[in-house]
Amino acid sequence: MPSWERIKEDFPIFRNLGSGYVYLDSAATSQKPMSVIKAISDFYLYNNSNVHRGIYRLSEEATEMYGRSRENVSNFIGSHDPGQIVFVRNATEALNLLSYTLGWELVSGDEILITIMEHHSNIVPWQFLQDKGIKLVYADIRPDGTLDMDDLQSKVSPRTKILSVTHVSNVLGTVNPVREIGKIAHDNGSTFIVDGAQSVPHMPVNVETIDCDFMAFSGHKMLGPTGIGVLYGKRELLEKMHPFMGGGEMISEVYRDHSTWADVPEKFEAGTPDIAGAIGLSAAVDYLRSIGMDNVMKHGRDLMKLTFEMEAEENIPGLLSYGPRNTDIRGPVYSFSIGEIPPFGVNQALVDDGIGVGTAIHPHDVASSLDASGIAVRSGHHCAMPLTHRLNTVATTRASYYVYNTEEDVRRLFRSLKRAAEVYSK
Amino acid sequence: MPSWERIKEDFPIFRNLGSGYVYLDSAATSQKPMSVIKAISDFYLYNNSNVHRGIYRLSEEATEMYGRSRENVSNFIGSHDPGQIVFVRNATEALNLLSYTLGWELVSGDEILITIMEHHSNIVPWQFLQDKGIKLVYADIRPDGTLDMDDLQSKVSPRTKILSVTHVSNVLGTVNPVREIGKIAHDNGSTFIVDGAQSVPHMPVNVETIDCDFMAFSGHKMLGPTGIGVLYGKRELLEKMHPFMGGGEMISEVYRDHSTWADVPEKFEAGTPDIAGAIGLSAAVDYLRSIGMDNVMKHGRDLMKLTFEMEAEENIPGLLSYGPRNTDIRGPVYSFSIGEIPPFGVNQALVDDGIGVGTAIHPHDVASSLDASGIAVRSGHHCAMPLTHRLNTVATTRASYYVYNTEEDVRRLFRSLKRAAEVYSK
Amino acid sequence: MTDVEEKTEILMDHYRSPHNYGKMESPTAELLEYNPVCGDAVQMFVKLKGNMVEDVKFIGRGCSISQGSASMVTDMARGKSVEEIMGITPQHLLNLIGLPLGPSREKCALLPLNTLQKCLARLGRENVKI
Amino acid sequence: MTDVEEKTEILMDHYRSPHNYGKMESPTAELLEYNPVCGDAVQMFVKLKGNMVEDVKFIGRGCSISQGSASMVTDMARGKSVEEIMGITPQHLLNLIGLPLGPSREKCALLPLNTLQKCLARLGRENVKI
Ligand SMILES: Cc1ncc(COP(=O)(O)O)c(C=O)c1O
Ligand SMILES: Cc1ncc(COP(=O)(O)O)c(C=O)c1O
Repeated sequence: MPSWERIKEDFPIFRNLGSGYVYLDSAATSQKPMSVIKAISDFYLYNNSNVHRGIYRLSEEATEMYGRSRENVSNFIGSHDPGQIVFVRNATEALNLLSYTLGWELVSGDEILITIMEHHSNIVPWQFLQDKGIKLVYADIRPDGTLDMDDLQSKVSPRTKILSVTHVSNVLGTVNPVREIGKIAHDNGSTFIVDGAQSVPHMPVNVETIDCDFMAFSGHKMLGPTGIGVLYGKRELLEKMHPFMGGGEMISEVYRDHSTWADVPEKFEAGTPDIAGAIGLSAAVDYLRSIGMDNVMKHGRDLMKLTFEMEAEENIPGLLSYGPRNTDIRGPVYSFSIGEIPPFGVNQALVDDGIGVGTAIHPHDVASSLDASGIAVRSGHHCAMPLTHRLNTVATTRASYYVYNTEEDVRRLFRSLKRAAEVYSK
Repeated sequence: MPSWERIKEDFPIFRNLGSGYVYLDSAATSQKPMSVIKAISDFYLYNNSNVHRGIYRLSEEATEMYGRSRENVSNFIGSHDPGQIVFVRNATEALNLLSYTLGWELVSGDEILITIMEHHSNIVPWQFLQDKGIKLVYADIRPDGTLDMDDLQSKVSPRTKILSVTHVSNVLGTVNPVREIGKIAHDNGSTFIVDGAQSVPHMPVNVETIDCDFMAFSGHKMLGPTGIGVLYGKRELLEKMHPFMGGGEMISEVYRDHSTWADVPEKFEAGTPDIAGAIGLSAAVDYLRSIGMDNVMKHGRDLMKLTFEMEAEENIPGLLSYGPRNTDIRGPVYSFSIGEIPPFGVNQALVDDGIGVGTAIHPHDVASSLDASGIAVRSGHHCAMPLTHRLNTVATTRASYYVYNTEEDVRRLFRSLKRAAEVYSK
Repeated sequence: MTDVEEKTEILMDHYRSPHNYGKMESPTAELLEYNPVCGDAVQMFVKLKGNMVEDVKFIGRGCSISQGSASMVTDMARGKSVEEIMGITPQHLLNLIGLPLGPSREKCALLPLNTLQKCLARLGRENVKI
Repeated sequence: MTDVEEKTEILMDHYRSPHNYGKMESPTAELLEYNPVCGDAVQMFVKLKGNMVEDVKFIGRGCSISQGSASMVTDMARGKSVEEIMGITPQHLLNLIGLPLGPSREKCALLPLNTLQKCLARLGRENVKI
């Protein structure tokens, strides 16, 4: 097992922010190890030029580095063919690419099945298709925060053309049984999409074992730079699809009235790509591999176990946390409320029984209070409003862990939470 | 006037590649000054976190830096409102965003008027709309490589819904009279789009003086990082438009069956943006401003003047260069052929009158030969196949200049060209 | 005690024991505004006498900033003319609160002032005799 | 002379004075392939005797790499069996050329071999007696 204290030293931001700084918002974006920051700088210092078609040495080097980054990412997620890796900006773009390109083939009455625990990025792109008469169907969760597989199964129908689910929920931490869901999808002839934004950074992921048709994830959540993300897609599907954006690099030939496309994956990469971003992501993959994804996963689970222990020990009044307690099916994400804060809607009336809702402390206050102690957590709907409402609340506070977090971070979270609960209680 | 030798020292890649390295491919992508490389690293070293909604200090700082970058870019192009600046990956994405969102409103029979000198990124996205019965119309060029304004005017009709032109051609160097074209467009009630990918880096550009409705450009061609580009759009137009991609950040509220959008420009920025990229672009803007865009433009013109002088002086057999000779309407781009190499097509037969076409030297050979002398130029169709064919050739060689190029670079280009012409002549 | 600590104490006092809290019988105007994203909600009740705010009350739910600010805004509004209230700038309220609020939390702080001003503006528009 | 310079000289000799250049009367098979992106074009003519390449010629246009390679490929093909030619790997040809070609120019170098192999493969498919 690696030394996690040692690993934290690879992330220079902690030296710069002061060693006491506790960053618990990695589900939003991760910090970057020096090797990633250096890979980006080095590209600009030594190799910068545009990729494709340049026939001078510098451009050929850049093209090769870009291609090697693609291979590296491909290997990392168990794809046997780098042609299946499309570089995009982020998971969101990957899912929009699918909504546009797969959407072209859908007709009124077709259904897209997702789950109530999806991130907005796996909801809104599909809502765009509603104008065409396509129906968006939501599979529900069970009270323990796991996906209700019976409900999902019952909502699969011959009209279900696409089944798109998150691998790990960014609010509940639930790890969904994607192999099983994929089987349901494929038995039904549906295209199976996995949102891997919260899984690829935190656990070993193999797209061929999962047998998903597509997977989306973001570099910036896995120690890589902002601006780069990945769409994995099975080659034969990518080859059949219409391109998403048109322009340079993605064409083979352009005539006045028609064009022909480059081979995959270039067909989906219009314009100058984020070359430095891809190289930075590849450095992040190297770094994660050097720790070992099994170790990364185990560390996350260990911190979650400690979290549950601290939760029991500190016994903060009104604290309610979400998601499965079994750390075997749990990503390193801990969302909670202190007191209940149900949603407030247009037809509701306010009551004059005192400020706030009972003894609740608003997540914004929790986050501000923790921030004052040098602990960064996120509060709000975490880009999952339908789920937040399903949990009968309007916002939660979320602490999320990664390789640079330590047991001491978890303990400090709970000590500060306890103090906040005292300050804000009335 | 700044010292251009001094300025070259701000670009560390030249120290690393050896001071003799002559980079003449800035029209494809520019090199980066140290201040830009450092701005990106510093973000990851000191400020990295996600933007929007985070209520801890680090996230608020990042949000502020991201917002200031937007303001800085807005000021740089003379937009009075940072809400008119949408961050995208590159000019290509900006144009695709327009083709999708404006395309929704178009119907069969509508026409889009572009020019024959467009980059593929301002052609292919519009070709996508042909399936809907929308017609793509091309304005021609005159023999001197300037836009044929009579032809353009004659192709404007009540069906012309969009007029989209490049500000500066990336092959001919032609600076198009965009104010005049904008007036033609607006008099006709057409939406006016300018592809500023080759103008914003090289000359003072003011979107309000030009009075374009939209402008697209890329950060990586203006000393900024890869992965970041800009769509400028008039606020009232952006507000009316349907969003392009859906997901996090671009929404106000998400319910199961519908969503509401965030205000512009966030409405068009789905998912985690390239935060470091935007900050790097802002540093590039600062750097360009410190030189002064008038000086940048003058330097480009001076190098073009020297280019024409050297061309006359060296008198290379068969050398044919394209684009206007008047440097007042010329960007720092020099495309040429040595001998004629007409396109070869599916219905043509080869003749057995010897290899090559007459005494022509293929642009690939020119580029390889220059590369061997440490001079990086590009050869091919430069992502402008319709123009290349219009020039009755299949490929050209292109040298393009920027702030780090010197008069000595131009001289070395011609000395090496002369040698190449001798080696390859038969 | 630093200035920020002092200002925090003041706001927290308003949050824990809000001034002017409760419904009002037959107000001249009332308005409920809320932010669906964080659930903050404020309902303002105003009683005018001529052009002057004779009484103002609120009820609400939400975070300490939105509710503490509501209490401070009602204190500030009482006895002022409609024009005076319409002239209160967001910055004035933020200065009064005196805490370094980030952009997200400024929205919370300004909800009560926005609600009160909207409520009064509507009165004007609806041509209610004021 | 370095190895690269020597290899460059060899290729340039092939380019300037190509071997086996010209059309062929009544070939067993012929094929024209081209790359629309750079305009390189190669037309191969093969005369078979049984299973052996008795004669091979080409005409073409394009860069020194594509045309020099065509000359070298025809030299190499003469006297070989169809199977032997189908077994020539791209790497083998690249090694023969012996220059550090980048990915873009490898395409130029491989066009002639691809054309010849496609031409022979088509013969097989069309069930021409060979
Ligand atoms: C005129 C013009 N438009 C658009 C583009 C596309 O730029 P990018 O590849 O950065 O999207 C380019 C750059 O190649 C260009 O020169
Ligand atoms: C499950 C999930 N999907 C998608 C996304 C979107 O990621 P990005 O903003 O990088 O596109 C996120 C991150 O917020 C996420 O947690």
